Amino acid sequence: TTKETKNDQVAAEKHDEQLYIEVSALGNLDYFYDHKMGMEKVGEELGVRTEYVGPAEYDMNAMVAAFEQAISKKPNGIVVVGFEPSLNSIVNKAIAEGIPVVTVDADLPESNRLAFVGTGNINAGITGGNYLAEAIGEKGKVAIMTKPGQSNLEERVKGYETAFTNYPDIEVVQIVDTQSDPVVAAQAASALLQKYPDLKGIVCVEAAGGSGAATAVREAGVADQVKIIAMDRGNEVLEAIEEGVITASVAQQTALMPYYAVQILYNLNNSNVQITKDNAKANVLGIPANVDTGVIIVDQDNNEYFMR
Amino acid sequence: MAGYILEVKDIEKNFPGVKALNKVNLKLKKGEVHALIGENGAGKSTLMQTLCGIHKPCAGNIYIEDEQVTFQSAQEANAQGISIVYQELSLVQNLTVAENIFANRQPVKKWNIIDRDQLHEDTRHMLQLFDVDNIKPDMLVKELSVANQQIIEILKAMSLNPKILILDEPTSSLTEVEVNKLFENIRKMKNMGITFIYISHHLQEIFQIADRVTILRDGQYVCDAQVKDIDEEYLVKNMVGREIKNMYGQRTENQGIGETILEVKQISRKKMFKDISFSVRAGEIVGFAGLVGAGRTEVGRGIFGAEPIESGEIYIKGKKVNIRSPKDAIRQGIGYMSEDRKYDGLYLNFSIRDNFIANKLERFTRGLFLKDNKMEAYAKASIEKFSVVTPDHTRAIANLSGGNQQKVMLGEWCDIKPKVLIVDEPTRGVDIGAKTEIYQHLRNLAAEGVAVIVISSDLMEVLGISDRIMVMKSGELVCEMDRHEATEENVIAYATGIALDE
Amino acid sequence: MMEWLRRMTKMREFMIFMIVTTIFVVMSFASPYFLSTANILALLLGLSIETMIAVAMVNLMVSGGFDMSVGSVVAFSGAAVGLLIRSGLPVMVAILIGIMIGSAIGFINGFIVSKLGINPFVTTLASLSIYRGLTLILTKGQNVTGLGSTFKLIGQSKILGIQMPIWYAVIFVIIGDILLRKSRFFRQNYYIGGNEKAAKLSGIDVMKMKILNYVLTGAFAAMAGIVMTSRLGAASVTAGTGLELRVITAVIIGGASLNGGEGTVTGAFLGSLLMALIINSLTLLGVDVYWQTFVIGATLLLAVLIDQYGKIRKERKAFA
Amino acid sequence: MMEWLRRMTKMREFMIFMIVTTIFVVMSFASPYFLSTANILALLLGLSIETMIAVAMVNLMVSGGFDMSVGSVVAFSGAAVGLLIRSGLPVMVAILIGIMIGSAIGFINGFIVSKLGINPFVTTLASLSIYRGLTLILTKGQNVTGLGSTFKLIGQSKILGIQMPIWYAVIFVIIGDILLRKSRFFRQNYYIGGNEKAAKLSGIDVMKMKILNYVLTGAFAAMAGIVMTSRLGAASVTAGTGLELRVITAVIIGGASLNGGEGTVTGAFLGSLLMALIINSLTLLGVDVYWQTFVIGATLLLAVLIDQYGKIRKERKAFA
Ligand SMILES: Nc1ncnc2c1ncn2[C@@H]1O[C@H](COP(=O)(O)OP(=O)(O)OP(=O)(O)O)[C@@H](O)[C@H]1O
Ligand SMILES: Nc1ncnc2c1ncn2[C@@H]1O[C@H](COP(=O)(O)OP(=O)(O)OP(=O)(O)O)[C@@H](O)[C@H]1O
Ligand SMILES: [Mg+2]
Ligand SMILES: [Mg+2]
Repeated sequence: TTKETKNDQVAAEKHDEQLYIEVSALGNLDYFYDHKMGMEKVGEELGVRTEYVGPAEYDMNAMVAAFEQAISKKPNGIVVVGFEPSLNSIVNKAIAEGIPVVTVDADLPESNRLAFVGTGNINAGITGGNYLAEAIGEKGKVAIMTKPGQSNLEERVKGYETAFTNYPDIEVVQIVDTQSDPVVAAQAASALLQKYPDLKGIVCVEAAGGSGAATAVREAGVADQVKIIAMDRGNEVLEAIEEGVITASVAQQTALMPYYAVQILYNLNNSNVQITKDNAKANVLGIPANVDTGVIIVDQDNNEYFMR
Repeated sequence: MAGYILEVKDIEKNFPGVKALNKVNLKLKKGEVHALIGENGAGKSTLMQTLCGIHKPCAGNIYIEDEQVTFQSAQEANAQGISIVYQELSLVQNLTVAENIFANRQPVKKWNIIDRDQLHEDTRHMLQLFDVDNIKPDMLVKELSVANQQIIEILKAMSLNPKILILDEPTSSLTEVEVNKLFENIRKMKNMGITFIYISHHLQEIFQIADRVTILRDGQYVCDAQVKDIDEEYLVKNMVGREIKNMYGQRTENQGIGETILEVKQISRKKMFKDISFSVRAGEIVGFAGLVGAGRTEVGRGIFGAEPIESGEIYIKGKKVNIRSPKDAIRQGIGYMSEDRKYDGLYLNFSIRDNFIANKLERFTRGLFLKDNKMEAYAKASIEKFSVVTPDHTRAIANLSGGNQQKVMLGEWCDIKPKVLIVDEPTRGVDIGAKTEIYQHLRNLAAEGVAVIVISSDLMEVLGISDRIMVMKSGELVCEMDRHEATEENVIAYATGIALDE
Repeated sequence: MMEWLRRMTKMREFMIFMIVTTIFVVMSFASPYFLSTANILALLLGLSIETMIAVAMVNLMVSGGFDMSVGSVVAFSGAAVGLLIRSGLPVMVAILIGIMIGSAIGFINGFIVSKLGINPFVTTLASLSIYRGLTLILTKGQNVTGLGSTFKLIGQSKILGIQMPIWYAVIFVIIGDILLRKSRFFRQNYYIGGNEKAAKLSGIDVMKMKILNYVLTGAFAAMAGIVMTSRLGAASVTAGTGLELRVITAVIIGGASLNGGEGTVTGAFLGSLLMALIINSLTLLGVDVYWQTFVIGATLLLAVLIDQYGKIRKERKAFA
Repeated sequence: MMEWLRRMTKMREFMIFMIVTTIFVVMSFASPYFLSTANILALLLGLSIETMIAVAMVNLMVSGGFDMSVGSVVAFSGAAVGLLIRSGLPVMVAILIGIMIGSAIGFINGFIVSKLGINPFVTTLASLSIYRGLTLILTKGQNVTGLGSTFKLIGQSKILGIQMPIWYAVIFVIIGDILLRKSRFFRQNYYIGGNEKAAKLSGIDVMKMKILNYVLTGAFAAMAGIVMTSRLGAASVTAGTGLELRVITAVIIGGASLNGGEGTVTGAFLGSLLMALIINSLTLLGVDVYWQTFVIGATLLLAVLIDQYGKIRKERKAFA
């Protein structure tokens, strides 16, 4: 079959001619620093070329354009952040052209991608939710700060809500919009603090929310009463944790995602674990289908190790 | 050479494809009113703008009191005591009268904070020079009529306390009343030792106010003379290069006046005009006279649908028509040429061609599309027909001289094949030669059976061209006269209301 | 022939065309992937959605109008069509309704701007928010998937190996260019943009034209939204965010101005192409994302500077 | 007194003021928390950064200018000052350098727009990209923290129980309003925006003023960025994204126009206040997030519609 010949061909290639590309979006965000780092690291270790491409903003059309261009380079594998089902077609196109694709961070289960590496946003939300529940004694009013419409954030919100269903005394009173801007977030959080004097917790599912909520809480002088759970490991979040304004942050081991995704793609191309007598004929790929990279809670205990 | 306050020697100025000034000389004696005349595009405005530091001359020198000067900006010229009333209004529409007159020279208190009271006081003081009590210092300029704007422009230049004041066609939209006020002021200032350069296409004004005159033709100096030694014929001959007799033309003998084309019944618009009724017949030229602000323009625009009419009816060839927009009016065969070419008459950034065809695109359309060669041929023919001075039809209209812009606008409207044509101040800024041609165009239209309405502040023009004359005052039609009964005196009497008091 | 060449070089589009060509040549040496059919097609495909909108936008801007809401209309119409298809409506009917929605939004914008006289910037910025909001409300923040294969044909099928959106864009550009430059009807927009008051006196129905221009912009944005949804196979709630600025920039680079009265469809297309080319090149050259944002801005500036320099030099020559 | 009242109601700002007041009254009934000192202060605090920029922006827009890059300048100056402080520079020196950077960016924008004659929209949109990119490059995409407590005093300390950014904004608005309305120097901008040619003829150094306006806008954006960084306690690389559109909208609502020649600082402040008020109200009323985007747009539109209606009615009266 074509796959077999391709594998042989690739195996014959020198390592340093192999190319693995990660396609993403939102490249401007602090968060994707880890993605880039993971790609670089795995490239170094395996001795292959890696690239990280994609638009700076959340723009699926541009991301698909970047994907198309990645395909035109005929790489040995593509790692993609599966932000939205609107990426399904392009992933399938790459697969159809014989380029293996692994999703990271957010999955595209309906596509033909070979594997997914990540924690999943719902999981991150659940972990954060459980932590907050414990921190506030499993009861009280809680608000959520997000930017509506972005699917990864929608999932995290869902995760939090799912977690809170296990705590009947916790009430999600309101979901507010940060517009991804810390000043707007601070303004919204201030209003929340006015409206709910007995608010126990604020959870933020994107980076601007943490900074904004922390500012509002600090300015209102209610840091000991309102617990904030932030997202990710931005420096300002870590500093606020140290200061005691933010209680904890849900960090993913993000760098591991592209790292293991490329490992999978590399193994697919270069190694041949004999799961069957003939993997290709048996339609067995010989790679893991799902890798969970896990989440970590950053709080005052371990905060110092995360600073960059 | 001594004794001249300003002397211009062999000035040259080129624009792309145009030699606007070619070795021009001009000598000004202190305290005189020096008229500068010439055909449209002769280079008068260009010469004045080189004197004011707006254009840099390509060659030649300027001397003020025997000292050579070069100006880098208008401000430097101002500092040397030269100020100018521009031919094209240069006011800031969104600012008040006071702030326009004292643009960037507002009186200030501590910290450079504008002293509003003082500013308004100074402005009232200036406004008194023209006795215009309907203009208040805090009115916005955009609320004023064109004529009043022109007065503001003049006051602005006067307020600079210049040594030399240049007036580039200051009276192009003023009526006699304001012109006389202007002359009074000029004489007063002249007695204070101020020198004037006065540009106008109204040649009789030269004899009223000027001491000496310099004539330009095609960017070249022709001659200069003491006004008292010459007559109008001399001016015209040197300006145009030929004699002009009977400028307003003559109704062709056998041309009869036909059926009634336009009939207006009792049209009114609040605060603008009231109960206006009149009719115009085929082949007839009807003139509208009146003082500034009498509402003639508003009536014209009302009939054309450019502004709403609140009551009354309009009939074309006996059929009642409902005109809600200029589009309807044009479809009914009515044309209206604006009095303000810069504001709503022309597309200044567009080419001459695109301006000529603006109101008759259908004519150059085959199927859906415009035909380039047809448009070009038409533009070339129109330039010829209306003797527009320009290298070619692709020039932006903004680069034409004022009078030539006016000719393009008139050409645009004369050629829509109208039943009724309303022209508002048709010869504003047009030289005497071109005026003759314009009157001939209007007469030709009439001869073809068009009903022509001429709105004009130039009384001689109204008297000269009209078969019948309407006089308006404060929004009302006060009198209708036949060509033979109308004289300067009785039209003014009706326009000012003196006739009614009797 | 010489005459034709002389006239060509005088056109505003010429400089942009030269800049685009230069980038093409440089890039074909700099990157082996650049000139591959796959890359060129990917480039054109990525650019097609914006180009479709740019065609309508340049017409609107020629008349002195301005529309910030196109990005939201893209998302809203895409989502609406997606939901309609999912609700069981035939694909063609859903698409027609989608285009009608876009037109209706355009009509409302146009009505508010020209009849009520509200500033177009504020009006369409309000629309931007309103229709983005409606998209969120309608979809409950979830992307709309499961649109079936018939619908996907619109954006994913190919003719002569070229994907449909490219064909649409090409057709839009060619027809749009001819209509805007040559047709009497659309020529009226230049007059309106040149001097609205004079245009009214010239017998142009200014109000009607202005509203129509907004309607067209809305309709084209809707079509672009539908094509994009079909191409991606799902309606994204965040689709078209920031699109308006990119389209307006492209149109201005192509020779239009915010004051109206100038601009051509070819120019708008070249402007879009230039912007897409810059991004494509940066990706191919493997420029770091952080640098990308910087380089995009710098190249944009450089392009308009070169363009301006060309214009000034030409004027100088004319004077000499 | 009557005269004063008559003049008041004729002012463009009056309608916006009435609308803002109406929202205040309605909200004080609708939500018991609204009129609390804490909420009002929080509202003002949230609005202070934008207001600081709006003061400079209205001055720029009066002169017919336009600046899309302020959001990026906010981020860039904040990050630069943060890095400088971390590198051990004294806080005051770092702040001064930050403001100088903002001024320099403004100078470059102004130079390109007025000396080289490039469209301000494209120029400042390029700047937006360039300085956002530089921010990312400089910080390697990481927010800058560890700024120390001295620096934080600028944005976090209080006088009379009111946090500093509010004081800054109040001072900016009052001084800005007086200068723009009353001082001969800034008054020049109305002439430039109203009729650039006429302004030049009146002896105004148009070029110099235009560049200065951009410099001021850059400098004010930098100050806003520094205050914001101090208030948040960290320089955020994404700070100020989309800020330019909010500021420009506020300024236009307050009576300025894209064509120049009109606008006041008070108007710009009221415009900012209106926008902030809308967001605050929506949160207090507990409007669903998905609805918020929609309601913001709808309220914005409603506000300008009411405003326009007021203007038309006044004109009618004037004619009667
Ligand atoms: N900025 C310009 N660019 C190109 N040509 C110009 C420019 N200004 C004037 N011209 C040309 O220079 C010539 C002289 O124009 P000018 O305005 O000085 O005439 P004028 O004597 O004032 O005429 P008018 O009586 O009509 O006002 C005209 O042919 C005109 O087309
Ligand atoms: N745009 C405007 N805003 C306010 N008032 C105006 C406006 N245009 C004209 N007017 C006023 O309406 C009245 C009638 O003006 P109109 O222009 O019809 O008079 P006219 O007889 O044509 O005189 P002229 O055109 O020479 O000023 C005048 O008092 C004028 O000041
Ligand atoms: Mg002249
Ligand atoms: Mg008139």
